[in-house]
Amino acid sequence: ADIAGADDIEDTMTSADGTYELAFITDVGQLKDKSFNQGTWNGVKSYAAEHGLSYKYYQPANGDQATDDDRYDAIKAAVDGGAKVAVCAGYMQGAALTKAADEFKDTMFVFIDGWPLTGADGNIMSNVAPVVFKEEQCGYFAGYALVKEGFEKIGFCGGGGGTNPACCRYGYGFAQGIDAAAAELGKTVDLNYSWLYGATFSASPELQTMVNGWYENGIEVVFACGGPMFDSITAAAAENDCFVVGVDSDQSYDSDTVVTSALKGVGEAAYLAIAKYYDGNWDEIAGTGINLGAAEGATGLPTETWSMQTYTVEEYEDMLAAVIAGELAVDDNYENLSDEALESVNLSIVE
Amino acid sequence: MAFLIRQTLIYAVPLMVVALAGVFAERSGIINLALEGIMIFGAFIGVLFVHLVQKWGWFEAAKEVGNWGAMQLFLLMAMAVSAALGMVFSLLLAFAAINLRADQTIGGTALNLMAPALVLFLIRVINNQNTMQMFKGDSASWFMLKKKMLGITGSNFFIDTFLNKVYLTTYICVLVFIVLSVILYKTRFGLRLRSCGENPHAADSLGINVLKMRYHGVMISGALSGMGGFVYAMTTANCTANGEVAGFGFLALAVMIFGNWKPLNIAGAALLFGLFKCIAASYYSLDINGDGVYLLKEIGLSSNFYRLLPYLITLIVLAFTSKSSRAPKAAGIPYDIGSR
Amino acid sequence: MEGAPPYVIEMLHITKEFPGVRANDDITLQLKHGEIHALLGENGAGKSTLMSVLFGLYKPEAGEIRKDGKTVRINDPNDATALHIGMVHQHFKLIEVFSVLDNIILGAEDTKLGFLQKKDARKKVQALSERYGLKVDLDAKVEDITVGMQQRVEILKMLYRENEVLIFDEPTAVLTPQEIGELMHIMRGLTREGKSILFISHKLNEIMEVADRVTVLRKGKHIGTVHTKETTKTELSRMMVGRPVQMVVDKEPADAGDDVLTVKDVSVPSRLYKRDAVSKVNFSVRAGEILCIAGIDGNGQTELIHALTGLERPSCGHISLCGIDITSASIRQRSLKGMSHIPEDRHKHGLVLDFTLEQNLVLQRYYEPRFRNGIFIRFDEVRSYANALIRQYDVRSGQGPITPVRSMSGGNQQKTIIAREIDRDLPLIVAVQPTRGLDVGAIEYIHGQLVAQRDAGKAILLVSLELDEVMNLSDRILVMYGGEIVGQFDPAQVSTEELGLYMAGAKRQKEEAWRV
Amino acid sequence: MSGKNERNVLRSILASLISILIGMGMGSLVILIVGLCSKNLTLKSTWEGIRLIALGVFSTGRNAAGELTFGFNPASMGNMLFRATPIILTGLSVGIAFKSGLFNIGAAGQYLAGTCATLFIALSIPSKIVPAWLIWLLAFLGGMAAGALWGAIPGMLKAFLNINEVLACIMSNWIAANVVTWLFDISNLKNIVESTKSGYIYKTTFNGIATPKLGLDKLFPGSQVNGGILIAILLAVLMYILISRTTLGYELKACGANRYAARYAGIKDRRNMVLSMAIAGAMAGAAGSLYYLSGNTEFYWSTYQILPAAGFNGIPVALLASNNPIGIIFTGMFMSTLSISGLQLTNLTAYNEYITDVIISVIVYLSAFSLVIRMWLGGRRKKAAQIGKEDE
Ligand SMILES: Nc1ncnc2c1ncn2[C@@H]1O[C@H](COP(=O)(O)OP(=O)(O)OP(=O)(O)O)[C@@H](O)[C@H]1O
Ligand SMILES: Nc1ncnc2c1ncn2[C@@H]1O[C@H](COP(=O)(O)OP(=O)(O)OP(=O)(O)O)[C@@H](O)[C@H]1O
Ligand SMILES: [Mg+2]
Ligand SMILES: [Mg+2]
Repeated sequence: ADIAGADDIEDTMTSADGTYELAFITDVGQLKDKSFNQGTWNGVKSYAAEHGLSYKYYQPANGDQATDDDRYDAIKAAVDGGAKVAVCAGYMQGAALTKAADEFKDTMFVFIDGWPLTGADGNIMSNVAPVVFKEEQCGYFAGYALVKEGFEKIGFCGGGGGTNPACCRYGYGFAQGIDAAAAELGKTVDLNYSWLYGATFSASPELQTMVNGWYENGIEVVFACGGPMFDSITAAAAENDCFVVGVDSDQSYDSDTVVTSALKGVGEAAYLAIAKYYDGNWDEIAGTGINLGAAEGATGLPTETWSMQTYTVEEYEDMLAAVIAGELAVDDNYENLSDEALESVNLSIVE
Repeated sequence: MAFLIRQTLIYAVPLMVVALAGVFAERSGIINLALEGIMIFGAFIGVLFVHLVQKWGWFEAAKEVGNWGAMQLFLLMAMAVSAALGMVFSLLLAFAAINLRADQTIGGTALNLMAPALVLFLIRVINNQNTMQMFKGDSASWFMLKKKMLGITGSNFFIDTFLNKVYLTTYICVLVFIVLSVILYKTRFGLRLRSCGENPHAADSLGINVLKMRYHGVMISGALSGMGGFVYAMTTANCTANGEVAGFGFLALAVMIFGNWKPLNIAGAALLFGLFKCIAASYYSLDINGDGVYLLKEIGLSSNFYRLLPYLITLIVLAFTSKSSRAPKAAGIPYDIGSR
Repeated sequence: MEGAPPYVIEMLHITKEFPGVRANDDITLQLKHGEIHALLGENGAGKSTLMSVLFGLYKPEAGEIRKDGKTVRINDPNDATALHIGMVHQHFKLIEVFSVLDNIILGAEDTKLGFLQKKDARKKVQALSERYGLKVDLDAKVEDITVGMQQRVEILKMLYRENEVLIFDEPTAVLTPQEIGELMHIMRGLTREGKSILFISHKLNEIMEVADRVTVLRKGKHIGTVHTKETTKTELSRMMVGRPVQMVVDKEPADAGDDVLTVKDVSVPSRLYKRDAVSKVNFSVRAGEILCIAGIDGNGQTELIHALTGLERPSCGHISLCGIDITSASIRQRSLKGMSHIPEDRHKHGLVLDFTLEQNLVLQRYYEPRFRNGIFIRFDEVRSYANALIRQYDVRSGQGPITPVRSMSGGNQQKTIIAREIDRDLPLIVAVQPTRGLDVGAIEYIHGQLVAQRDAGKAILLVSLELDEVMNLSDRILVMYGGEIVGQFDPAQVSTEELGLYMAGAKRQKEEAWRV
Repeated sequence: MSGKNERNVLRSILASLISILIGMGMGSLVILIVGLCSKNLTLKSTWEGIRLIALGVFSTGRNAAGELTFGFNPASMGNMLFRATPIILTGLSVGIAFKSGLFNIGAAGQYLAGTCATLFIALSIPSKIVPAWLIWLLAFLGGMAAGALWGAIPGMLKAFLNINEVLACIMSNWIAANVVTWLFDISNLKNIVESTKSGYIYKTTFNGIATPKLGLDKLFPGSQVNGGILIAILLAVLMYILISRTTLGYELKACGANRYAARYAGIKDRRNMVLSMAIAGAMAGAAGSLYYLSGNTEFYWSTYQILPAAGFNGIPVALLASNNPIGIIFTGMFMSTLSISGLQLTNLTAYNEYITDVIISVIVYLSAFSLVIRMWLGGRRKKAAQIGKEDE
């Protein structure tokens, strides 16, 4: 599936009968965030385009202040609108999706960044296929690569206010990768670690000013880990001729400041899940869903587009192989993040 | 320090021009509560213009070869377009307030409601989401001036603060601000405009066309706030429009009153507000003395505190100055030719 | 002026109507070169309207205007200025926060590339001010200068525009006697320099003193034009009012009782200047008498009344009502203790224009037990009370008690206030200019009511700017000048001329002479 | 005798209806223009958009043939009532202040103050110890009190320091937004352990607190409606009685219509100004309180850069009703009907809900010169009125 090129598929389509088979629903994020939501959406669109299906995007009311009820209403609207498969992106869908999936048993739901949901009868619902990723892996790759590349002052700006598990895993993996590389090189790396101004994932002048201050004070590269926050961070980076690490999708197309991106195959996952339904293989992912990582090709770094000078593709591929083989395990329990645990990192948490 | 000044200017400049926009309207006798709405609209227009022009590829070649002069021209065009459309949008207020003698506060409120609604509706139709961005790249790499572009290699306080990592918009706005202030005080047009905001009956009896002057006042106000909106979006929000300007229009209103409707005071007030905005966002990494000591971080106050400070200070200052503060006397009162 | 046509301005058969009023009805007025021509008439006779027509502020329904014998069209003030016609309005048209110079040049600015050329203008104005003896401070703000100087600014505005025909709409109403004298002097100077002047007034003395000819208007109609040398004041006043004047109110001599209101050493700070508007005033009002405070507007009467009625705080002194100290009592307390107040500004203080007639009639007593039931207003009581007052005081309106007061005529609005205040039946009535702007019928009615209240034993404190009213109504007169009381008189033993001298500050009694 | 009054009311209603019609017309026009300009949108979908604007609350989705269907939709109807609750109350807030001559553009801040107090009370008092109904009551009253306090501040600034209330309200809005963020930031009510949210405060159901449904859920199954709407209507009626039947109402209106005359008549104009803003604030506080006490709504606490729309929606609601509390019940419901239409529009067509905000803003714009419209109506009726007068 050519998901990367899916940006050229129209976002709006009008079906002849006013119903739409494939539905996409976001939680609070923006559709065109150039990463998580857009990537997932591209997966949905690709499948629809290739198979001639109708598709529609439903945004819950109240924008980035949408509540469970708003999300439920959006899902219900999608079902009423004839959705056979509804892809719900974002872990905040949990409560709304639990209610909706229990009510609309004939619709299949793909829950990106989700977990198995229990219905009113106490059983795990089989019309929900949760998809999770091992974000700590790609975070680790990115952090490791940066230090090997020679960066010594690094920043991390995460979305979700520090409570979004996916972002937390990204951040924790990132810190571990930095620590590992720094230890190898025998140096200490500064890491500014912040959830500030990211609660809604949106870009904001405050965020731009803050990161600007970081760069001004010597930070060379910042991991923009939260959808539209990317815009504020690349703007600050471009101002200071500094660098950014993208998230979820390969964001090197969106800004020249991107050294690399921590990839997580959301589009591929959506495409895959929809395909399972139409190929009659839904049972394979029903209920329990899938946890995708490097082994499945769902996490990694885009080596064709990265702009590493020192760190080589071979080095990266060796590490990737080690992770796939299980020789290198990245801890995913982000509660363990602390300055003490990271020996070669000078961690300052900004709040 | 250089960072602090640059960043303060970034916040202060839109506040300054938009507060001046308020001055032009009120000095002509129309309270322009719609500054916020017009800013939102202007920001949208400017960003849309940049987006479309990029899409059409007009400046593609120039960008490829790094012709920064052409980029500045592009920026100026966007400023002009947002000013022009801001002016057009403000005609809605002018028509209601001047021709129909409507309640100006309510008319302004209507525009404040209308601008985000219209803008968000259109952005959603165009873009399928609630924000509109540049077609490609970011504002800094397209429009920001850096010293190496200007062929400057040295480094000193002046260069680092005023010639590096700056936007042309800042200087254009300062220039416009000065020119318009001079016009307000030193020209026939300015004298007549001010007379309409103070005593339209007197102006009328001296053969000054009050309605026309008020139209001019509101239109200048609309152009300035439209431009200010775009400058805000461009410099602080990476050239994105999303149906809001974080209350900058209302803050500009406060700046105007704070500055007692006088340009010089307004410039000062805008700088003060800009400083607080900047501190609130980046107090953690502000190296004020340039000695690597982050004073504000050491104090350890919550960023919430710095964020609400400008509003609180406005109220406190207003409480002390309300006696001596003087709005143009006729501002807000519809002028009825029949009543002369 | 040989060879020139005899008239610089001719207004022929001018008719101007407002909704419901024919303000000017076929009026003809001719102004000779170099003359001072007075326009005389009662309030509302149409004088200002006629001048506004000449100045292009109103378009007449019929009639013709000629300048130097040629028919001209004057559609707006610009046309008038182009014809060198200038006007000093009844209410000055000045921008208070502008400097004097800016005010003078506004609308006739000299510019280079749009920039003001104030240096040249300043020279020109200075020359004018010397030539005509108009002393002004060009850099002062208008809000900081005296009314007399403001008027000089208005005159300079006309001269700066090289106007030949100068219109003065009631220029003396706001001036002190000295300033009036100065103005007369200036006006004569202006005519000597070849200017022609139209001068509106309803004060006969001034007209006799300064004007060459007088045109008299009454109720919008042209009554006649006469030379001042060939007429008398009595004749003029007959023309003006339409019947022999001497509006004397029938009343018995007063039978004054105890002091109701006592004012001791009261001073009130001025809002505009850093001095006292009222300084150390002493007097008392007794039951069964009408005490009148006379004086030219702006001599502290307004501030004194505000202090007595509680709208402002005196800076020192004591006020007592029926023996109780009310110096720092609230307005409501004063009202409860026996003071009713007919305010000077009926639109600002006296009425809630957007309320109905009945709501306004209970404005001072809605809280009384009679009109409420717990926290609820008893609308039936309000209605029947309003109907009773309307009948008793003959208040006329479109829809009776539910008429919006805004839509009522000025006279009936004032009657509403009179009814409300008198019906409260309180020992003291403070009445400030109760007949301002009213026609003769309404004036007679209100005067009658006040005398009846006096006869019923009420104490009445009357403030009036009209000497006739003062002489007719009062039992005792106090004259206020410069914030002080400068004399006390018995109306039967003093002439208006004598009073005028005191009002103008030319004479002053020793305080012991009258202080009780 | 009261014919005149009835005519005035009729004229106000007619003027409002005309504003609404023009507003809807403008909305339809925008849809038409967008439809014609966009190659993705067919004329059919444009027509659907226009029909949904007018009848969205009765939309029942699409039938098998893909045609829009209309009928009684209990869920939409109930949600309409649910959404009407806060805007009726903020409408009252704005309307009461208008009656006393003040423009309360600070309803948003008062709403936040009410929200904050309510949530703190509802979530901090353990329902294991204190009965839930008592907590509910305390939270509701606490919300109103906080709103009243927040409203009284600009009232006092205006009364005693003569600071323009519009400006004071705007500042107090942003201060409220920041203070509320700060308070929740340091509180432990943040919605972390629920693990499906970030940046939200617990729903009040977390502590077992929710406004009773009072059977409305049976009437409108599938909707979020609860007893709050009845409380809002009750408060509107109380406000109507306060304004038009009591001495306090008389005083407030007098102060509003002519502050100087009120003072001349011994009415404490300053006290009334503060009181009126406090009452207005209490209404806005009640709006926030009832919205979040419904139990199923979550409050996004990091609100420092966004003010709640409900606060500003009160302005058109009040203006459209000429500040009449009873009228506000209906205009509030009309506004929420519009927002339901907007949702249907988003879900059923390629248009989005912001068009309804455009319509609302057009209506506000028109109400700025509603006097002109009313006069125009009056002009047309003058002849009839004159004939009527002769009869009297
Ligand atoms: N703009 C207006 N609209 C309606 N009626 C008006 C207007 N201006 C004046 N009038 C009416 O026209 C009549 C003449 O008014 P005008 O002002 O000319 O009187 P005046 O002689 O100048 O009186 P005064 O001595 O009080 O100044 C009055 O009945 C007045 O009510
Ligand atoms: N300056 C003005 N502007 C507008 N309308 C005016 C003006 N002056 C008077 N009117 C209107 O003209 C009408 C007549 O007013 P006026 O006060 O002259 O009544 P009146 O017949 O003299 O009654 P009264 O004897 O009670 O004073 C009223 O309807 C009033 O509203
Ligand atoms: Mg006059
Ligand atoms: Mg009259």
